[in-house]
Amino acid sequence: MEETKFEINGVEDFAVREHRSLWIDAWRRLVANRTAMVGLIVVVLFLLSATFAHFFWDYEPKTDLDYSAKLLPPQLIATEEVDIHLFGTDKLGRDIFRRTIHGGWNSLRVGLVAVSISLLVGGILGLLAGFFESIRMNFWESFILMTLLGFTLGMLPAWIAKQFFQAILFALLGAGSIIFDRYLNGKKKHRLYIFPALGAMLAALPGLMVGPMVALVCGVVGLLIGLLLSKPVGGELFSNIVMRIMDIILSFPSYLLAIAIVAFLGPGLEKGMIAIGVVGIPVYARLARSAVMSVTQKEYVLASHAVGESHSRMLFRHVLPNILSPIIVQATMGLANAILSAAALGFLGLGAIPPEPEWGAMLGDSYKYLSSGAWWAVLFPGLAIMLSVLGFNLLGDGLRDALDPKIRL
Amino acid sequence: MSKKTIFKLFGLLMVVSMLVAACAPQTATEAPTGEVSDDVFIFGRGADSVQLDPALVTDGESFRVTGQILEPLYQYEFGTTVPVPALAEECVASDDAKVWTCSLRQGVKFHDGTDFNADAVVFNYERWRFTGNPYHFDTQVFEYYEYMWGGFDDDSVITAVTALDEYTVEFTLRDPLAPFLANLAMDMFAISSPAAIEAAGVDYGTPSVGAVGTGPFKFVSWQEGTEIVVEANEDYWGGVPGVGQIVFRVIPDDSARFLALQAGDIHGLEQAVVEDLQTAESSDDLYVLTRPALNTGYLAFNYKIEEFNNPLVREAVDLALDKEGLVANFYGDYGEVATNFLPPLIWGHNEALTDRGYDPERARELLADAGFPDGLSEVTIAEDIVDAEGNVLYAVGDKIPLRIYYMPVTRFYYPSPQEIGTAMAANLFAAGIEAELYLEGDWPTYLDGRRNGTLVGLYMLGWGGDNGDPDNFLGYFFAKGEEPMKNEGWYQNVEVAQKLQEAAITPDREARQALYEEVEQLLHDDIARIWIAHNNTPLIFSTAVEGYGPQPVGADYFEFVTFVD
Amino acid sequence: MDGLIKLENLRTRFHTEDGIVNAVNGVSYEMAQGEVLGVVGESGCGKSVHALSIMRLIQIPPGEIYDGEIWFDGRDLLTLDEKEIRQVRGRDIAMVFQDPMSSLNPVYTIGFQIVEALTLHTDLNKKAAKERAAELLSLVGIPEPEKRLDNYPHQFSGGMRQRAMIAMALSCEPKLLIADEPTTALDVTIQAQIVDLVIRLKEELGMAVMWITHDLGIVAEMAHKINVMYAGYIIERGSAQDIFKRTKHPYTMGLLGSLPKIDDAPGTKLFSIPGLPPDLVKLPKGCPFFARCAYRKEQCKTEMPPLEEAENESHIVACWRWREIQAGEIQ
Amino acid sequence: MGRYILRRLLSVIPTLIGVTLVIFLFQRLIPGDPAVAMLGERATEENIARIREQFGLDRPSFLDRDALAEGNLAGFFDSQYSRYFGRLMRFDLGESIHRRIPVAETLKERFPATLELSLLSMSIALLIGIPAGIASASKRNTALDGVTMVGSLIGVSMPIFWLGIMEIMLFSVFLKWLPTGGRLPTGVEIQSITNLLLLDSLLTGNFAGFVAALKHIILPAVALATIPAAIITRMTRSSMLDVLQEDYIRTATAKGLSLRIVLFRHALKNAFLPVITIIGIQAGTLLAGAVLTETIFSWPGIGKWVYDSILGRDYPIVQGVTLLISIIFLFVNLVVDLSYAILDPRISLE
Amino acid sequence: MTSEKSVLVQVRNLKKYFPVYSGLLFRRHVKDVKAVDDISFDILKGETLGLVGESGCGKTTAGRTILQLYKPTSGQIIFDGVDLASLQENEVRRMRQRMQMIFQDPYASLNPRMTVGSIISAPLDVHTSMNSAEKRDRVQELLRIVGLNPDFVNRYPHEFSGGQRQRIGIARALAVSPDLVICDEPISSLDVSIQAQVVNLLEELQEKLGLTYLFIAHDLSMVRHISDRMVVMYLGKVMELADRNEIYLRPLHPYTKALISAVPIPDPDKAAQSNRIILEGDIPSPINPPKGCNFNTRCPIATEECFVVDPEYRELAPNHFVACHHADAS
Repeated sequence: MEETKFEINGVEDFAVREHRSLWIDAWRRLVANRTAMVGLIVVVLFLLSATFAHFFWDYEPKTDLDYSAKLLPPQLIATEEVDIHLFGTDKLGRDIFRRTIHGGWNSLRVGLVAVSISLLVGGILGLLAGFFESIRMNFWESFILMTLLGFTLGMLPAWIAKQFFQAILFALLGAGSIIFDRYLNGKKKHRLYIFPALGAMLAALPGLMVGPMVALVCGVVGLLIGLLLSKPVGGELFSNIVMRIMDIILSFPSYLLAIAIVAFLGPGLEKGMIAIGVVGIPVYARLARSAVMSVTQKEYVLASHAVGESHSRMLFRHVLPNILSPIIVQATMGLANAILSAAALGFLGLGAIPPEPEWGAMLGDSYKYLSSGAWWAVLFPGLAIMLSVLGFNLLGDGLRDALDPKIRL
Repeated sequence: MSKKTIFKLFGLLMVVSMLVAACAPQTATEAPTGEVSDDVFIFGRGADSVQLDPALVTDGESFRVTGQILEPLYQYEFGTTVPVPALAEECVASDDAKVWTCSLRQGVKFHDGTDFNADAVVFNYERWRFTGNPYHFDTQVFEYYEYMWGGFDDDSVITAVTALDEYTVEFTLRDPLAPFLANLAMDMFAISSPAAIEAAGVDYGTPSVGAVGTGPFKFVSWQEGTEIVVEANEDYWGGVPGVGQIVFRVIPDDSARFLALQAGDIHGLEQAVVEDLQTAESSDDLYVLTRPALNTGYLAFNYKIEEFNNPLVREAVDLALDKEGLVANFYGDYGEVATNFLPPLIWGHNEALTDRGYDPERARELLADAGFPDGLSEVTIAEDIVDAEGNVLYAVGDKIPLRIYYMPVTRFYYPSPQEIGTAMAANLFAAGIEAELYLEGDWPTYLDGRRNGTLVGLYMLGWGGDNGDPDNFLGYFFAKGEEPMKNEGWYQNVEVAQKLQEAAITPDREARQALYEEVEQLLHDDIARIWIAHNNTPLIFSTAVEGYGPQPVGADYFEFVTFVD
Repeated sequence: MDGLIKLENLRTRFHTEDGIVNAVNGVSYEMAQGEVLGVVGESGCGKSVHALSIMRLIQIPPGEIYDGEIWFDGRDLLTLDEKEIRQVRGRDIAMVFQDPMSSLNPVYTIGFQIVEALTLHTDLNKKAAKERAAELLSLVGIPEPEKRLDNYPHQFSGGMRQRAMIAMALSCEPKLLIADEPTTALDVTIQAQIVDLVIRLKEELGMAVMWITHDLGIVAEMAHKINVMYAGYIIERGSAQDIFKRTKHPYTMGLLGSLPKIDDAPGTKLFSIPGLPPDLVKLPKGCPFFARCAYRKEQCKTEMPPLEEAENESHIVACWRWREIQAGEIQ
Repeated sequence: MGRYILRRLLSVIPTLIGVTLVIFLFQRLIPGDPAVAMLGERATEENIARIREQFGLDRPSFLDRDALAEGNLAGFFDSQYSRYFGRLMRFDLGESIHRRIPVAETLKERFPATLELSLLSMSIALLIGIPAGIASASKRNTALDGVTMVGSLIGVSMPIFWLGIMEIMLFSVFLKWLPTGGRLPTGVEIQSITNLLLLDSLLTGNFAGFVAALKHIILPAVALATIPAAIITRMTRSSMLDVLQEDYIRTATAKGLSLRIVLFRHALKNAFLPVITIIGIQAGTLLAGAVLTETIFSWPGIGKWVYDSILGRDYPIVQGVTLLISIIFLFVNLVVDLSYAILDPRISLE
Repeated sequence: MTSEKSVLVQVRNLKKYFPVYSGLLFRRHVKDVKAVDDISFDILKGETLGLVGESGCGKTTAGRTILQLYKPTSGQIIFDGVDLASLQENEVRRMRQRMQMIFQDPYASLNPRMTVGSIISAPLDVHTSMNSAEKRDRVQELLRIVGLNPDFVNRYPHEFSGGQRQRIGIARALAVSPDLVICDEPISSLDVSIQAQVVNLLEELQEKLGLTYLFIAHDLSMVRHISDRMVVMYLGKVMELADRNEIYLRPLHPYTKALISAVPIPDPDKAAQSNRIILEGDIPSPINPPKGCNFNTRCPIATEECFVVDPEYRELAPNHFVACHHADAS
């Protein structure tokens, strides 16, 4: 690099377009999009009102009870007997306006947390699956990934069984499989014999102590698992397994799965978040996987490979930033969906524990007073759900147009 | 294979499926009319029947229908809990009260045309009692038989049922049983046609078969989850019923049911929210009837919590609850504040007892006296609480937040448990008892928790009577004895148990009544639980119909319903 | 040769977020019947847009043909209503596009797509149309045409697809065939086949051909007339001899100079035009080539030079200084 | 083609086994005893034990380690899961714990109700969504487009349980035009052929029955159709817009075809491909949405039933219905793939 | 002249097959796409070796395989005495310092989310231990070298035109001063006037930095202009290799002849007299290449032998290699 400095051809000192990053570009397009701005304003209003109410507007739902003010229609002017109730009151005489605003804190929180769960778990699984499927890993990379994965997967049974060493066991399993895989790498034939044989032996031995039939059955099972393992670990096998699991989750009707999860975890806001989050995992897993696979097909990833960049650099500098925009769009839309699902769970009585206000639960509680004319108790929480969901949908739509300029002309 | 072939295949598939559909057995009835006959009474209810073989079920919605189709030997008098003869003309006890001889009503026929006689009664009782009986199927649980008569086979209190002649049956008991007639009158001991059971086998009582009895209505059809249709039995011994058909229609949601009534889709319903009741009362098209209360909603203590063993704390809780307010707001005019476990309708109810009243200030003082001047928000576990698998959920000395569990489902005694729970918690909060509302899963989980004693705190529950006998209330909970009751918060009161055991075998009604009143007094003094309310369940009807008779216990009388012209 | 189509001051622009893109800025020329016109220029010079404007295939909005006249068959195409222009499209003027892969509808058979055009503009019945379609396929050199009619586009190779496109365009024997970079997406050997085919068909059917391309080589061998376009203007127009041998415009010179010559010695530098074409949103007031021109002077910056005759009447050029350059007065 | 279908069906099997496993896992994990759920407040230990035994609930979920220790191999594998799986192999879905009625029988009765509702909803969604999407795309950036887009966005954002309530308020209570719920008014009989009432009444020429059934189904169907209709509208529009950018649309226009033919012949068939996928996904969503809709409209379908069964721990029902829904979902996916292949000649089925 | 130069890269019997899988339940390896099927040639130090062929002939795959972006199915690539195929992955990565690549599509080969500065400094991050100031200096210098304003470091690729982006790509390839640069159709997506700019730039850089190029393109005349020697590929195989003038003036292979004659000449006089050879038909699929000589389906002079025997790749004249049975005859 000691060559002299020289100039060739004269420096071109103009660029075609003015200087701004794609993100700024997208932001400008978003701002220019009127409906998206409406969505953004709605979303921000809801978020702000909920946050401010939570931190600065005292409300103690536990003591909120006033039989004398029950089921009052909206009251815009205070009189001797009644306070102002913008949205009326419910059966326990609680101000619906107040509860709607405070309920926003809970409802929006459910949406946010649920989407975060789906996004984190689904996104990471999809990312790994896509990465495994499209890029040749080296030993350490797959070692670390499989160990982490084993640990993550192990956490679930560990948490259920309250035996945390299982997580470590799984992690070791992941790491071990990679080491063994590595050891047999290039010895395709060995791999084909060793794994099934080992599986059959390992499974059959303890079975022998019980009886020959058990040993036989265990041996066959071990053989099958061994055959499965005799395919290279990592790579497509991993991706296949993950995607199959996602298929299974997807083939359950979403509400039923959420209800089942809530039934398992017990009711409550946090449990609802988990349930909705889990149900949403496959969406993000699939999205992330396909996004990774399409990005890794791009020439600039090949270029980074040619430059000699490592996989982790590739992941963080090329893949992640470029799969972000579809994921952002999906997450925004997903938020809308999560709020709707949370409201549905709340409506069925599986959401927030009373007296905590939550829109779906408020709707579910007050719905039975509709026939006696208390329309306000149903209208306002319902409107809150619809408007906030609409806001996120509008915003998501706008983001899609802004981040993916293909559609625009 | 080319695309065209695929299209052809699809076409073929369509044609074949149409043919199959066309050749399928045509199950339904004659050419439909398309009009609602004005002789059909449609009753809206919250849930479908489980089974129409009454011996197999425990739910009121099953009995509501079986009560129209089948009859027991005795039944409860219209509007009361007094047993009166039905299929039996009279049952007479022997002096030692161990043998009952019943003479049966003559000339009664089952809907399938077979005769009702002593053999039919014997057939039914033997079927229920003997687990080896060919019609006592393995998959069937004759739960109430076991519960009311002490068990099956040799455990049964009834040691023999014999036909003395065609219309006389003799029941032989191992021990005297005070509520024998009341038990006899229960809907689950209604007599089914032996021929029908023999024909249908294990399917007897299912939607495809229905039930065959002697009652005022005959089974017509059952669309699961939707409706059950019965039609008038023109040959009924008690006279021809007032309407040609009854449809029991399932509308699970309270307010949807009321809307359906308002829209004229149904003629009557049971269970509605208080506000709808007010609407109904003020409406010209609707009127409200009430079912006399045979239920009690209560708040129970888990006695494995140290603080609850302190009577001062229990009293403070009692005083902190605004029961009048709760009842006024959630039960309307139909509920009453409970002072006894036994509803006033049942003899044994102790008139002398009164509610301690609503006094949050006094509650605070009591709490302070009990050593909680700053209120109570945290409680201490006094004994290990163990779940069904033996895992220790809470160990001695654990401090946990004070909880108040509310029920996840609506019951007669708690018409809107979540809101009532919320209100109770607010009441307690106002008196310095900071109880967190808590939901232990859904109903099965809740009941599991109750059964295993793992509801750690205060919890809502209640009881509805089966046969109008006080033993059915008090005996079930407090008679078991000397050891603490796991399934009711580990409460233990030996004195109460002894009195109840005595009452159960005392033939003399007066003596029994005295014992029960004493028991109520003891429970009141001990504040074993906090009785909240009895609910006179409201039923709403269209003014187009009249004559419905709500029963405090057992199935309602539908045969007196008629249309108003 | 009689006049076939005459463009007068055609102007097309697009409204985009970045501003108004002036794609075609006053194009005027005339084409004779049976003539082969080559339109050359780099990407973004307006050569495709002006062709699409003739067919009125510009999407409106964002596009807009805001000035000019296109005289064809005694009518101004720009004044025709939608129904009338549809009569012209496909029947009188047909077009072949750059990417044969995406220009054929993937879900219909080749036969269907040709027959569709035939039945629309002729009174052939379906059967006759199908026979005619097979004839057309064999005309463009597709073997086993009857069988191929039932194929879908994806079952054809790239060259075959372009042949099918040409067959479709020729189905109604148009008077003018506009070929918009028809060989850009193809390999050289296939390109040779297609060029050969079109020249042969032109002779057989006697139609005029407008061949739009960026490849100067192709027009050199087939075109009667060549339009050189830059930034939406025609900057030079003439016969192949005029353009290649008697080049007048500095841009055309530059283009020719940047092509490698067969007899270059090793290490010979190519001539290169510095800089980039101008931004069509912020088109300069004067000559669009001003910024890159080696011969520019003050006048070029402020005034757009008119097209004027150079040497012979068919050779026109838009440059203030072509005479001086010609005379070698300036370097 | 036949081989493709066969292989697709085979490849579904592992997923289905996974589904049964997951259902079982939940059964093990969800607290609450079916026996207690059934017996309610009166549950006694003896009765609970008996019911548990009768339904095999006393068996371990998957494998019996105790039996293994005793050397009882049959006992080792005799678990709830193996029994369930064995029954499944014999096409036996078991019996409801609470009602003691074969699940298959109830399913036969209830599933057509949900199917009819879903089919009608999907038809409504398609009838609204596709034309609206096409119109909106072809008149891009006009008032029509704006109204359609806002409408579809509101549709997507609609809590359907709330919409259902509002519908009942308006049409049943206030206007009294339509019934509040149920499937058929009492007294109206429709000869049962397929158990899809609308179809049956038409097949038997029972016009009055048809009208009655239609009146009942229309409100829930509209509520259920809202979200799919909105999604299909949006998908059709964006897919149409994509396709309208394609070169072959320009080719078609250059041929001189009219806008109508270009839109409906050339654009629509291509634009329909992504819409089909969405329709497939929506079919699953419909079944899920049925839980809420059926609750509000007292619709005697499987949605409400399975919800109650989860809460009542009636495992055989939950297993049966979930399996059925999963099979339908996978089947719909297969149909989607097949129709994809039929519409798009580029895709070959090997 | 070429013989004086020493060999930098030896490609020997290089094969790259892409497996094609099928099956729903189990993926089966059913066939191969024989993208590169047994090619051999040398790249000399300091020369430009042109690699031409039509689309699908495997030229891009060959370039990428030489750079170890694809793992070769078989064969050797000996770079400066080291067999690349035998190296471990991290060793290959280290070798990348000495061989770099310029990509075809200047739009797709630059990450749209990264600034020009970080794109160009990526190889520096990997291969050098420069601190950020040094890197910045080096990036600015590189920008100047390729003729871009050094102040553009913080701009994004989409702000540049195609030609400018290609310069960015070149700067990235030059960042670590490689010995070998594989230019994978660097100009084919550019306009004519811009092509000349880039070609000139590449030539100047070669002169000044002593680079060795493998210049892959389908544009025969441009390859001829820039290369010292040329390789003609068809369907995964090398048809002919010779000095650039030799191959242009005395092509031996019928495919080379057809290819050269197919190139349109921008001169109406020459165009009129040229005797164009128009090849029939299309290029066969590399999944099922024809038996015998790959070119037999389109060859105007194919004989029976060509349909049976794969012609040997031989040195017919000094430094002129050809794979044709009838090469002498013509």
